Amino acid sequence: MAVKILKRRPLSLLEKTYLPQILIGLKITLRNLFRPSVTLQYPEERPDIPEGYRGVPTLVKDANGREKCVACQLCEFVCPPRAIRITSRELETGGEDAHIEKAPDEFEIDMLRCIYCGYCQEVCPEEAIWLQDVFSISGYSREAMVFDKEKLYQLGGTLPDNHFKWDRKKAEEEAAKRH
Amino acid sequence: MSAGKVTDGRIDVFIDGEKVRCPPGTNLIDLVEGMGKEIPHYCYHPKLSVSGNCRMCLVELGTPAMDRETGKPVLDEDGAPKIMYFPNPVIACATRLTSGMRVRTQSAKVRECREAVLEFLLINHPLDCPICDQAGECLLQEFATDYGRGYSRFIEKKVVKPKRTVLGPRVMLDDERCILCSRCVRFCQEVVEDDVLGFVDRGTYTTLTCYPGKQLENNYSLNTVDICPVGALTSRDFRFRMRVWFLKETPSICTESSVGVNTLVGSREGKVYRITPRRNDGVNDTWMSDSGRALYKRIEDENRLIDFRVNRLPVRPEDALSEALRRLQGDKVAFVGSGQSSVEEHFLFNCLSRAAGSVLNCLVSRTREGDGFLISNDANPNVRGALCLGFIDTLPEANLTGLAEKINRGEVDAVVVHNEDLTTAGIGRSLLEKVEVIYLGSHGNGASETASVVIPGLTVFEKSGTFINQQFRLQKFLQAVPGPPGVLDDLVTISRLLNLLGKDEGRLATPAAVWAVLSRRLKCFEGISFDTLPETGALLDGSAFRSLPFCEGPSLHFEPETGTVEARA
Amino acid sequence: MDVFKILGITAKALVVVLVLLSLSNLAILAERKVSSWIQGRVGPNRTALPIIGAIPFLGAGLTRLGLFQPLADGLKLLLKEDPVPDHVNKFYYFLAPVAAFIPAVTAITVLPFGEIVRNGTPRPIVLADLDIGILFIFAVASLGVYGVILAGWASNSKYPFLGGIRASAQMISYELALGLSILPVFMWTNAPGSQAGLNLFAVVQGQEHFWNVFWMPVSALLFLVAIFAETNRLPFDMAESESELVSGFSTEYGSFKFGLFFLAEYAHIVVGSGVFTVLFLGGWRLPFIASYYSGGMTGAVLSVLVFCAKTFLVVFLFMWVRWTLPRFRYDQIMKLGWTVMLPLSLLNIIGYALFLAVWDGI
Amino acid sequence: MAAERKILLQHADEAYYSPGILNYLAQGGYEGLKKALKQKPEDLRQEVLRSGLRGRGGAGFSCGLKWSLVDRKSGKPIYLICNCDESEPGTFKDRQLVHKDPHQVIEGMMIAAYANDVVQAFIYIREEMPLGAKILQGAIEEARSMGFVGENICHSGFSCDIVVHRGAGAYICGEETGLIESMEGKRPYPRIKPPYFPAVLGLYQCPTIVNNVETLCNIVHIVRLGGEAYARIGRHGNTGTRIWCVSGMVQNPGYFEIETLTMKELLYDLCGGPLPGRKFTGIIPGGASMKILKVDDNFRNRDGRAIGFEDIIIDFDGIQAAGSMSGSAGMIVLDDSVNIIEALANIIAFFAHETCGQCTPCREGSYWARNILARMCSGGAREEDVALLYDLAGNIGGRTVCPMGYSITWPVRSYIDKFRDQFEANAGSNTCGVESFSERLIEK
Repeated sequence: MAVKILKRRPLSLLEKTYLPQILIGLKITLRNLFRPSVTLQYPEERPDIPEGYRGVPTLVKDANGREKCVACQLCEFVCPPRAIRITSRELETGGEDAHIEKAPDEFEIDMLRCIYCGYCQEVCPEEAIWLQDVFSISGYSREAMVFDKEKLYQLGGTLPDNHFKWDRKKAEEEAAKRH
Repeated sequence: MSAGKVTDGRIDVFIDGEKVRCPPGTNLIDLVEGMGKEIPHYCYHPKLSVSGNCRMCLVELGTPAMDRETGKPVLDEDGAPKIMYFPNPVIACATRLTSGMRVRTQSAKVRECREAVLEFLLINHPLDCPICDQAGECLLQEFATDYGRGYSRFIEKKVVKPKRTVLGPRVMLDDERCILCSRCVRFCQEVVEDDVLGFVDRGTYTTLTCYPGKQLENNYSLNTVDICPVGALTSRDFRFRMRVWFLKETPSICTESSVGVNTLVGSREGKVYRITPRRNDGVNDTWMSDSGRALYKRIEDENRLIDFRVNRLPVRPEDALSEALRRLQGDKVAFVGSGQSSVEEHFLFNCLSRAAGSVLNCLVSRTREGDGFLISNDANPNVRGALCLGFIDTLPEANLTGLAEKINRGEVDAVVVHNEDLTTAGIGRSLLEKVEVIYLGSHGNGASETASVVIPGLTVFEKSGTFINQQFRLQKFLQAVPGPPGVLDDLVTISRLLNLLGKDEGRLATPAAVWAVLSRRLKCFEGISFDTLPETGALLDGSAFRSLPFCEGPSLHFEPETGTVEARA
Repeated sequence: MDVFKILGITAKALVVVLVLLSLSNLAILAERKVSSWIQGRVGPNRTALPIIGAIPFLGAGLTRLGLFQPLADGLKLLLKEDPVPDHVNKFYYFLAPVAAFIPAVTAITVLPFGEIVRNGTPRPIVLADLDIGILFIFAVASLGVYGVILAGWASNSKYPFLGGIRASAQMISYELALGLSILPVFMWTNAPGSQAGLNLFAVVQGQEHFWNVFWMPVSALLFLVAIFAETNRLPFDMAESESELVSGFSTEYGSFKFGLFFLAEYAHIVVGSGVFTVLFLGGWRLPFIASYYSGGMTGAVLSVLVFCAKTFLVVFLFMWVRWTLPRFRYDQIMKLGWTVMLPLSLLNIIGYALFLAVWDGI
Repeated sequence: MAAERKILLQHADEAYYSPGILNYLAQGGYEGLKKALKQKPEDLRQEVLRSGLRGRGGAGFSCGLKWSLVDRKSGKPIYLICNCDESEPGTFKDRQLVHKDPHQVIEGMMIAAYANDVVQAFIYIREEMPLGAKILQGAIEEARSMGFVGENICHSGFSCDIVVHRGAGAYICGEETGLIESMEGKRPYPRIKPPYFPAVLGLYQCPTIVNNVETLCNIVHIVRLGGEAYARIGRHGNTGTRIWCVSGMVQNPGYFEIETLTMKELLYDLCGGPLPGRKFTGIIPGGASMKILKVDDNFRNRDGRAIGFEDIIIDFDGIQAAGSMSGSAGMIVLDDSVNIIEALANIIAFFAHETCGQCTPCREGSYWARNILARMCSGGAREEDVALLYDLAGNIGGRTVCPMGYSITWPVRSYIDKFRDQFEANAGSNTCGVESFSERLIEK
């Protein structure tokens, strides 16, 4: 690699005294003194969370309130700090969920480990895990910071989308049965 | 030109321009696989007949042109044999190589064929990968990354088929995922001869099904799951329990019988999730029994021993060992080994018995009727290990009458038992109470209940070692999961006892250390070391024991008279 | 002297010291507020006293200003556990904060902070109107650094030690410039015929019409820079320099002892600002208003207020500079002190002496 | 004016001719068999080779050559199967032969059996031809009672019986290895070649000859006339007569046994030309799976000379030179009233229904092609569909176990090649003019 030596411009006499520069600096800080502060009075004031913000990972349900997660464990696989633990189970046949075969039995995210990277959301084929706008998480014990499925659904809520995967599957199967 | 000329019974063929020598009639897919390359395929399986229906293995094939009149090869201008390529691609799996054949496995046309076949396979394949148990070891996924186009041109509705068909007590079928390769059908017909699977309906509506009124319930049904290239057949035991990419696969040996089926133990974070067969063409090909796959459940059995106990009270390990030592120092000690112990444990146990001046060494036999395939009559995986090491010199018996007599006569006052239940081996509780029992084993039983010293041990999944199977094949198994906390490896326990007895054998706590001694001391193990033992095992000379009336009948690669047989055609 | 006079003087001294301490405390708050404003923050605005804070409007306003914060800070420093590390030299370790604090408070005694006209004669409002006021101040203020050096040495720990060494070196380097920089002021004040001596009141009186800062800007600048250095303020806070030395000389101190250091620093600042005001900013005088304070008590109060206002402006300047400039490197400080400040102050004296000679000659 | 030359159907279409054996005997029936039994089998095979007889089932492979490939050294029994699984759309000649003159088939089979040392012969008759099976069964009984079938035929010492096997109802059973699988009681999945050439590893892994009904009937006449004489009928390489089944938009559809005629002679002279006011647009010459010929095109004859549509000579080579295949001789005529896309959709729907599902390209490709065509017919055609259809069809033929893959490739590609303008005009439009077509095409 070639070394390029940059020549510094020699300081003028005035600059050598530093005084004008100090005055310029003082001017800047003085100007700041009269600017409105940018501090938000948290927790009374909350920031506007922009679209795509990567807050706490949460689990979401579909528009019909069914859990979207199918326990594919890809998030568990991709998670860099290994914060996710999933235990899966096979769903019983029949009933409302006839077309859902697999679901998470337990779904735990260790928020102490989570680095909010969003890989889990990116990798999720069912769009079941979302980093939403919750950003402040606290607890009194390590155990309390391991969020279980219930807590994650509580945080995530329902995300209305137009996938209706299970309904479509059901409709397709019924259409096939008619033949 | 050497091309086309037959020398030493082998022929020259040219794969992508590379000259390869092989016996005539070699299967092209096998040959290419041996070269370290791959011809993608779904329906072909090396241990099944060729059906040639997936069309994934299409290659371009050329043969030297023959003059019809003279029967001589036609030559080019420059004297090389003229190669006639078939106008249509041919399937590699049905191609038996003949002299001078030229194969293109990577040409643009071949690639186009594969892309087309893959696209056809995928149009009706459901997007189940997130929940499919095959994901991660699915040939469809693998080849889709190689030959898939990344998007679908198919905008129509996929064919809907049943998703949860119960084929048998252990196998579940997802019909939508099935690519109709017929491996499972052929396996049932050809390998286990339990012809229960077949296709119904036609075209893309073809569905795999069991014959009405029958079930896929033979003891080898889970092999269909293994050979299914996609996730159509799934094991009901493993189904949806763990994604395969998390599993660490450790080579192991099935302890179900003396066949010594080679296995892979899939575990994650110290928990075993499944056992699958490992290919060994001299033992089990690519198969294993369903019952052998369930053996991992013994790890978490409720009568698993995890405490060191003296007189039924938990103690520290060193106290248990010193208590055991005190009883070993008497001169009326008998040793009951186990046919399930590894070679290394037999060796150390034998050393211990000699050091303690054993009055009697015996082994408990465990026979039942085998199936002539991969389950032999002997349920002990390593009786031959005990024989080779000289722990015993006769075959084990079901009833330890000799030991019972000696106890009755008062010639034995302490018995060291490794993993065996003496109460079911002809020595009743009343008799056992006359002696001090030192029980060393992984699971509790009648013997451990009456034992004065109980030392917990490990299961085959938690330790490493070797077994000698019915063919006198020395096979290695490795530790897949850690044992319960605090439980010592049996090798550690026995070698500590040995050292405590004053027989300083050095640290023999690992199989490798034991083998370093073994290979020097015993002639039949000469030159063998644990680390370099091949994955497929090593055949030992068992001729010294040929006169013994072993109980095994013929099985897949075993004939009682000769030991091994060549693979069945 | 009768007992009452002694009591009176004691009471007066107590009042002045208490006011000084309160002002120091307020300066701490001011520092926090100024820094937050400069940085676009809000600063302390949460601490509230139960009753006063509940007063509508006023309470909320005071709370938002953070006016109760110094109380909370002080209480915290008082009530916190006071750990004493094992490895320290206990006697000097305890002595150091006191040694730092006392000079800072003592210097105020000779500083006039207002004037009262009694019987037509203006008299200074001061605890002790010494003729050698400025010398006293220099003498006492220089003692402050012993606290720092003592703390650095007594802590028996590397960072405080380095902090202490730096403080002493810096003190020596800048003390000269400090002393030389004010000589022109007294040369001016002690014009031929004047009996002012080194009296500070006389300095203020001499600036009746024109502040010294305009007459002798170089002196003012040198003095200002020197007191920055003397008070260990950024960009000269070598003794503390928390980015290199954790907390410098006070690293091993906690709770009340740390509080003393803290208070001493701000007391220093306040007194230093006061001295600057007296020497260069005309004390309590406002330009062109020659005898504004003739009206007895009212005039006296006004003069004190004006003095305080000027002093606080200088205190503000201290803070303003702190949040504007980065810290010098140690070698740069030395270089500045010995190669710039000292020659410049000497030149300044010579130049001023020549100027005065010419002026007087005319 | 061209005319038929009836050899196989010489008597069948006569008035008062019935399929009984007495009628057949009265016309000189079983004389050929008697004559054959006096010759050596090798000589008979030579005779057939000399006659130049080409198989009438579809591929036109030389019958004599086929026989010569039979593995006679294995020591295994040799079987003969008469392939009567006629199910190609547009072909209906075997049905006539079986229904009207079953004894001709039986005689041909017995000659072939004798010539190839066959121990057991079978007739694999299509499930949908119950009457034919019944007639054949009756005819075999008659022949057996007269000593033409069974033990010691005509006191020659040669024994061979015929079993009528009714098919299992799939188009693919007509493919010879599929047929063999079907006869073995399995799904009619065609076998892979190599190694399962029927002549070596056929029925029950024994050497097997599978011949079409019409081919076997021709054997009778080769024996009667002699190979040389037979070879003089028709053109060189296309010997003998052939029964052509003409259906579709002609005035006089039906089957015609002809020697060597041109398109013009067959379609205008024998079939009466197009329906009033219509114009021929395309001809599918050899059954639905063959490539279509567009009437307006220029063609070549087998010498490479450019000819018009009318001059195409209707035999194996003539049609091949014109760019298609004679197949099973089921000629389907389309005129300007026929919507080409609908016609193709109809054909592909048939093949999508009939694909056995063994090989991936044919199984999935036919389903896909059918769906695309159904969309084209019912108004869902996209711009890219023509190219997509053309591409996917090209990925099927030649890459499957049996030639049925071409049944998708050939029609789709030739229709698009020849009538691309119609396909492109349809793209993006709502319909090809056929209402609720997709309902009919989608499998119920």
